[in-house]
Amino acid sequence: MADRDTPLINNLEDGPWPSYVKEIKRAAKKNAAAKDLLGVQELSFKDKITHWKHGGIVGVTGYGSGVIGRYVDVPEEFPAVEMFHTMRINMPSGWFYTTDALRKICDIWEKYGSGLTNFHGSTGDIILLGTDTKSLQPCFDELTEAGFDLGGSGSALRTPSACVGPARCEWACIDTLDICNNLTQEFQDEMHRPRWPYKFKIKVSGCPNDGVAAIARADFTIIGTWRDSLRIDQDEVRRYVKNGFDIKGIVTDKCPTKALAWDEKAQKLNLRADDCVRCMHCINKMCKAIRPGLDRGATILIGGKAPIIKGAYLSWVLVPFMKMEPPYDEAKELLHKIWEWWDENGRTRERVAELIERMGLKTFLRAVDLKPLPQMVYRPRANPYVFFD
Amino acid sequence: MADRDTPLINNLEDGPWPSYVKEIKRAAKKNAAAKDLLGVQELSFKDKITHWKHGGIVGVTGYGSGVIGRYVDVPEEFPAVEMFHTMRINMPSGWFYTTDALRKICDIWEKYGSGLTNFHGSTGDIILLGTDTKSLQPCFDELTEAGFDLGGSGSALRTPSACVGPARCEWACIDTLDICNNLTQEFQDEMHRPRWPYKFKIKVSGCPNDGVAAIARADFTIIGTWRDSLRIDQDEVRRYVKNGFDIKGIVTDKCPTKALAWDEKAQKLNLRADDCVRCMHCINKMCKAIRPGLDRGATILIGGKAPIIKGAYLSWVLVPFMKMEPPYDEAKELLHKIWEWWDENGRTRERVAELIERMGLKTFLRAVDLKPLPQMVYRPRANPYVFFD
Amino acid sequence: MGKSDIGPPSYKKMLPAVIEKNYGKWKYHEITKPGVLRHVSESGDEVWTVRAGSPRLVSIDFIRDICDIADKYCDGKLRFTSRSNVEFMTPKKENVEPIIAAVQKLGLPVGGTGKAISNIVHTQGWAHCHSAATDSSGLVKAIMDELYPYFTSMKLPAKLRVALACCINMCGAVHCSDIAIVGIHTKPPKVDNSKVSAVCEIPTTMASCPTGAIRKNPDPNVKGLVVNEEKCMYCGNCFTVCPAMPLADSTGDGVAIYVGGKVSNARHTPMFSRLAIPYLPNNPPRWPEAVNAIKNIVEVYAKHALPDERMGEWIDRVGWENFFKLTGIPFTEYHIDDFTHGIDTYRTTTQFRW
Amino acid sequence: MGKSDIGPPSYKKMLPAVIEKNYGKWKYHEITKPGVLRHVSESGDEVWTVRAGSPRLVSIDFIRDICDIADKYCDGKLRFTSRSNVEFMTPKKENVEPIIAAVQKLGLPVGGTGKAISNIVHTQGWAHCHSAATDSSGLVKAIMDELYPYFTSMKLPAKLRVALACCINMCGAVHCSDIAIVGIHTKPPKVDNSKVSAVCEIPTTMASCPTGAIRKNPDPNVKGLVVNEEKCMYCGNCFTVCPAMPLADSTGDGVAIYVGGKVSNARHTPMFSRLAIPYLPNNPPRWPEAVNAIKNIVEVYAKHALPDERMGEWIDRVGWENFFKLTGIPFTEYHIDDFTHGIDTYRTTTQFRW
Ligand code: SRM
Ligand code: SRM
Ligand code: SRM
Ligand code: SRM
Ligand code: SF4
Ligand code: SF4
Ligand code: SF4
Ligand code: SF4
Ligand code: SF4
Ligand code: SF4
Ligand code: SF4
Ligand code: SF4
Repeated sequence: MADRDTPLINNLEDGPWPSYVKEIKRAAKKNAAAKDLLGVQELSFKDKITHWKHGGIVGVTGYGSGVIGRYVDVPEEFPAVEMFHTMRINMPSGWFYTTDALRKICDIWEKYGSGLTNFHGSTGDIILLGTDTKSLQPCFDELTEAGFDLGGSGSALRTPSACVGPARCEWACIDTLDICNNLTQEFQDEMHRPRWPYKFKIKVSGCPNDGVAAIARADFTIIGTWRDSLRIDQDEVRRYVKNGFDIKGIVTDKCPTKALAWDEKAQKLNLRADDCVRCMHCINKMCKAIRPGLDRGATILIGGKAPIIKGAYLSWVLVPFMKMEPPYDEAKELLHKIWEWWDENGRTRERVAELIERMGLKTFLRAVDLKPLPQMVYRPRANPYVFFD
Repeated sequence: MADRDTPLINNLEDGPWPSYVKEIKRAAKKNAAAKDLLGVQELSFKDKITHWKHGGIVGVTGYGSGVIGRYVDVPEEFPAVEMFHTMRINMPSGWFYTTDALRKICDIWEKYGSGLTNFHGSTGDIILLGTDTKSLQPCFDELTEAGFDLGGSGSALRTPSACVGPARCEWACIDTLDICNNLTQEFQDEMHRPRWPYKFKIKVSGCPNDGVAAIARADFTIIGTWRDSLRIDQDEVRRYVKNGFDIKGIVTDKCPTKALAWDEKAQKLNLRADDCVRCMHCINKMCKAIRPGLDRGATILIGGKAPIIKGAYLSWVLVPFMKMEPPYDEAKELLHKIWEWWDENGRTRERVAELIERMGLKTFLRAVDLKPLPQMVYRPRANPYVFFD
Repeated sequence: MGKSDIGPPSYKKMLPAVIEKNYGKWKYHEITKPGVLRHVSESGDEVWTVRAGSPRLVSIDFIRDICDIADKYCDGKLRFTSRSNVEFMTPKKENVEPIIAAVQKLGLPVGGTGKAISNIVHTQGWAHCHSAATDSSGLVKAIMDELYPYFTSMKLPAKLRVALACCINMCGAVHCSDIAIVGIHTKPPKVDNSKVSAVCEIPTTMASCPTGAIRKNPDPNVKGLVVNEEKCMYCGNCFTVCPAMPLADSTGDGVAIYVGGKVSNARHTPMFSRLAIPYLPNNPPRWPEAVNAIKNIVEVYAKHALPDERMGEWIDRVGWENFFKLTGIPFTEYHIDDFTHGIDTYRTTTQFRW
Repeated sequence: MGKSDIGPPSYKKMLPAVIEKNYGKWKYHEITKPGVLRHVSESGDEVWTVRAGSPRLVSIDFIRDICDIADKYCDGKLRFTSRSNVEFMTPKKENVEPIIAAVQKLGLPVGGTGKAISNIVHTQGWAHCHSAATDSSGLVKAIMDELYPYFTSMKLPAKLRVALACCINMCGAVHCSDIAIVGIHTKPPKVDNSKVSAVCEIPTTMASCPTGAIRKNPDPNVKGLVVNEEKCMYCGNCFTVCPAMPLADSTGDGVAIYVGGKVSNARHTPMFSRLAIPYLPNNPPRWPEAVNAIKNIVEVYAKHALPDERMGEWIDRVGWENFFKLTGIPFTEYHIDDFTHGIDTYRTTTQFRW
């Protein structure tokens, strides 16, 4: 198909932001499926509807997940994308790569697929975008030879992800990359063989800034934090102030609990450590002077997810503080308890948060052997409908 | 029954707070039912359960409400309270009385009832506590002769109430007493002849301090407010400050929208009038210097109620601003529309807030001809489950 | 048959002269001492108010007593407040002390203004209601005897509104009080099937249960109902519509304490009271467990809250974690909301105190 | 058959040397200019990062291009961020400008750091998903062409996170973004009863509907389903489980815009995004209605928010009344939540702005 046939999408080659249409065209030069994808895109732009159909079940031997089947609804017109499955390839923690590894993936995908990809899918996988059923197995075999494996899909554990953490961030309170990698390796079976009521996601952020949005989109949210006082270097504080930094306007006024006060006379930043809720703001604003404490671990939260079916959930505090040291047995045990309870009680397509809502947090806490704590709630109940037993 | 027979309740004759037991005993001197009530109280203190049974339907001719039937469950032991009904007498707005009026009620109640009473019941009525079925009608007849009528009960309009308002409060933005009296007179039929799905309450507070807790316990909540800027007398402000009043700590820091700022240099209290949400705090703290604005009316809110059945509700903003001038036609029309919709759609024992929740605020707003406004909500929806039509 | 639908007498006939004259013209007020208000009008007039506590459940002789005071000092007019206190009003400053003396002679406290605990809004209890899970006037008396000094002084950080309801129907504005005391059942209703079909409407009764715990008796020989006890949270709604399902229980009934509610819009928006103590036993005549628990909460609040901070605003600032820590009240699974909107109370942030 | 369950390669093999050496030892950082970070270690080492925008949907040649840069300046290592940007890291300050030049030569912008609009988290759209109610890469391109200057500079009050999902399944953290663009259907599914019984499980399909809008076809001759159109809010959940119920519609499909969400715990707790604009039409290739609406919201925010105020924090301060007033967006009944927890959003106070 020649360029002149896609006037609508061609329009998107212009403009300052890098153009995905150009990218498809680059791939289209070498690959028929990529070329047909241009046509399908153009058709959708014209019709204003999608032209993809539900995927059937396709995959590689021994796996129940990692591949999303996809078929075009106008195969006569676009035979090269009659099948256009994606493969989800589990990225290394923190999305670090050697160029060697990347080039290997490119070469394999040039051989077996459309040559199009997402770096990365929004769960975190490398998305290899578009191939046919027969190419899946050989492509997979070569990928594993190159050291890569499939990620999750379907009613399984999904590919865990982690922020850059200790690799390049001074605020990481936990080793996000190691936790992510360790849990991923531990739960290969849970990821590759769907057997749960629905999907389950784990994400790891090194601090409450939550660089992988774990609280919004992970069923099991691990966020680094500390239990002692944050560390203040008063000399550095004074340096900030001397340089004209509006410490009151930018920092102390914005502390959510007003735990900080700048003593102008003593030229000292005072902290009521008990009232610090570790929001990160003062640290974010004065990273040379204020740093997280040293007694570090993670807050574990449960239940984050998108709106389908009962509405979106942000994760809820489950364990205010958990030490996070390899081999992370406490976290793993907790995961096993959660999965067991969910597997036993969950309905089809019921995420763990929805099940907790349906059966009650109390029931859930008992099932996973956790004590109720005020940190789990913003506030106690207002209604008098208490079940005593 | 002699004093020695009620050791448990006798204990409550001691202590600094005035004793209701002493009051019952005062009445018991003249009245057998009051005397038996002492015994019933003692029995309940012993058994730790109530000894009253469900009331049957009792009342006065032509009325379906105003009387609560009550029977003791041990009539053999306490025959004088076999029947112990209460009569709810509609108080004058603001609970103002002449001693003449009060004495008349006392005399009538001495004749027909136990001589015990609540000034007042928590809806606001005078509660005449304890009489038998045959006394109801003559008692009622004498009360109406004296200028008093029954209040509401059952699935009817309940006795409206109002704070002291313009009678003795400088902050009243509406004539609470007149509104309350006018609506009560207008809706006598709705009050005395239950025909709705459930009860319906109206309360009127003169300002957002909400002295009758209208927002928590009235289906139709009328709260005085103003649309222009609050009035600041800068001279008086300066006087406060000169006298050592911590205007920053007590007032400006506590303004919920930080609409106020004290300019130390100019010795002036600055207001961003658009940001004042009329919370009353600054006025409460400096009533000589700050007063409500002059373009006055009411915010109408809907749905406040106690927990049964779906949980407690605080009233929701329905009409941000309504001018309140006699004969209050706009409010009355709105009430009629609400009642009509509720009457048509409500299930038995379904308060109007519960119905709105079940059918949707949108449906309700359409039914009562009100436009959706951002003032009605704290925030728009987060979920994407929008019904378009 | 006499008159009908005459409605209440007009308030206009009931107003003291100084009030009638200055109606809507008040300019400012001050609290000259606990229980005494001075309102000044734009006309220059002033009215003095003396506020007296009342047990609410009173005899007609009590009413006559206060009428005597009003006749003597207030031109035969008086009023009650929305919290059942009595207010004596006079334009004459010199009447204030005599009124106070007369009130105190009756054994009534003067106070309840400003940063005080005013009268407890309450309900019928064992004195009149079939639904009561605790007593009302008795428990109120026991509490107010202890909190008395807070009524007659103004030494709290802010107003502290206490309310009591003898069952979860929560007559009164109980659910939005600084401290709410609520009578609760903790045992399911005992169905009296011999009466059910006679005195209750079966479908209405089944429908009344918020949790769907009530079913037709599965035994075809028994005409009646059964309660799935696991699903029952003792709300008593079935009993309201069906007398054959009483919940009252000597050992199971008791009180729960909720805190931090308010209705005024001052500073913080209105708030519901929230569960502090799930259950304390009924222990008449003095309910020591409940009274001590309440006193403790008041004292911890008085010690820690900043000026003008209502109970709920204080807790908002220091966090519920600290409320439980400072009061020593244990946090239990009962505190976690599992009713319809429960999940909205779950903490969706890493912000909390240890 | 080859290997199985080997999992991802270890990140350890992928780290640049300076990162391996200073792992966990970083002390502080600064943003030296848009898109350039300098992290300093306790060891005294430093690492410079250049962040480049990417369209995410790329060819393998794109990957090879960036690998070339990494090979030249970064010892053959690079990383991607959680928002699909590419990061080139080097311990050598002198490499920074050459990297920037090389990146720009590829047509990629450098930026996305600090008080900027970073890359739009997005999804498959018409390029791959059967569920899409709008396109994703195309709409993102149209938006980012307009918002480009906010990517390459740091002139906003705070970070502004934009995310886009092509249907309300909301792949991505869309529901907690400063600005969320969501593809929506506005017409009920068209049931293809000729296929239903062949390709769908009838009970599962009926159960999938959150509002219970799906019933068995009442006509005994038709084996299939009907949708009660009044009860349908076009969520597409039925389509997910039953391909015979497509919702895609040329004129009905479009986008909604939600604003004010965040996930970080900095200052304000995490918040959901909330409905700003219920519906804008699909108008490819440039979606002018949606793009202009987003630009307007960004500009109003940029003008009115205080420093360090995220979108939601700004709205929190000025009130939603003002958000609608300042942006000129009409408030409609669609904005009022009528789903399960809707009533928790209704205003229970007299506090509001006119
Ligand atoms: C007499 C009464 C109205 C009536 O019609 O009866 C009344 C009268 C006054 N109230 Fe009130 N309020 C009265 C019930 C209420 C209620 C309702 C209730 O308690 O159930 C509230 C809402 C309480 C709540 O939020 O839970 C109420 C919230 C206020 C406030 C706001 C306090 C706050 O900061 O939240 C003020 C302002 C203040 O005190 O600074 C106020 C102020 C006042 C002033 C100063 C108004 C004035 O200028 O005259 C009056 C005397 C105050 C005092 O007692 O210190 N009044 N006031 C009520 C007295 C009840 C009593 O016997 O104690
Ligand atoms: C007398 C009074 C309590 C008091 O001692 O002050 C009272 C007493 C009763 N209330 Fe009430 N309610 C009283 C004010 C209230 C209030 C407060 C108010 O009106 O401001 C409320 C909370 C506001 C509200 O309506 O939501 C209230 C909420 C209830 C409820 C729960 C209604 C709900 O929708 O949640 C019930 C249960 C019912 O209606 O079945 C109830 C039911 C009852 C019944 C009729 C018991 C029953 O189930 O049939 C009580 C009769 C007691 C008796 O034997 O005398 N009462 N009730 C109050 C009326 C006196 C008066 O007329 O002045
Ligand atoms: C590289 C990355 C982590 C990763 O593993 O990939 C990252 C890196 C940094 N983040 Fe972030 N954040 C990254 C995603 C996030 C996310 C998640 C997201 O965007 O989906 C969030 C939550 C956003 C939200 O709330 O919606 C996030 C919230 C923050 C915050 C809190 C901002 C706030 O005030 O709410 C900071 C602190 C700050 O910037 O002052 C921060 C600060 C930082 C610092 C300064 C941390 C450090 O010391 O190195 C890093 C460079 C900042 C910069 O870009 O200006 N990072 N950061 C992610 C870059 C994404 C991108 O390409 O733009
Ligand atoms: C590829 C990806 C979008 C992207 O372009 O980045 C994606 C694509 C699909 N998602 Fe997703 N989801 C993707 C990340 C997400 C995320 C974000 C995340 O994981 O952090 C979410 C929100 C978080 C969550 O899980 O709640 C997400 C929430 C959903 C949902 C709603 C689930 C819910 O419980 O609310 C569905 C619907 C479903 O499962 O039936 C869904 C379903 C789908 C399906 C499988 C469509 C379907 O109904 O079968 C999409 C296949 C598209 C295709 O043709 O390729 N996808 N999906 C993301 C996975 C890439 C990767 O592996 O890296
Ligand atoms: S989440 Fe925290 S630790 Fe992780 S990259 Fe962001 S700021 Fe650093
Ligand atoms: S981290 Fe947040 S809560 Fe703690 S002191 Fe700093 S600004 Fe305050
Ligand atoms: S509610 Fe307002 S107007 Fe009414 S008495 Fe209280 S302060 Fe005065
Ligand atoms: S009334 Fe309330 S909101 Fe208005 S200026 Fe005063 S303190 Fe602020
Ligand atoms: S609260 Fe319950 S027990 Fe008390 S009076 Fe009201 S209905 Fe009766
Ligand atoms: S007490 Fe309440 S929950 Fe229990 S059976 Fe009766 S109505 Fe149902
Ligand atoms: S958001 Fe919807 S349409 Fe877009 S990729 Fe996810 S499931 Fe598909
Ligand atoms: S689109 Fe959603 S609401 Fe409509 S029928 Fe399907 S599942 Fe039900």
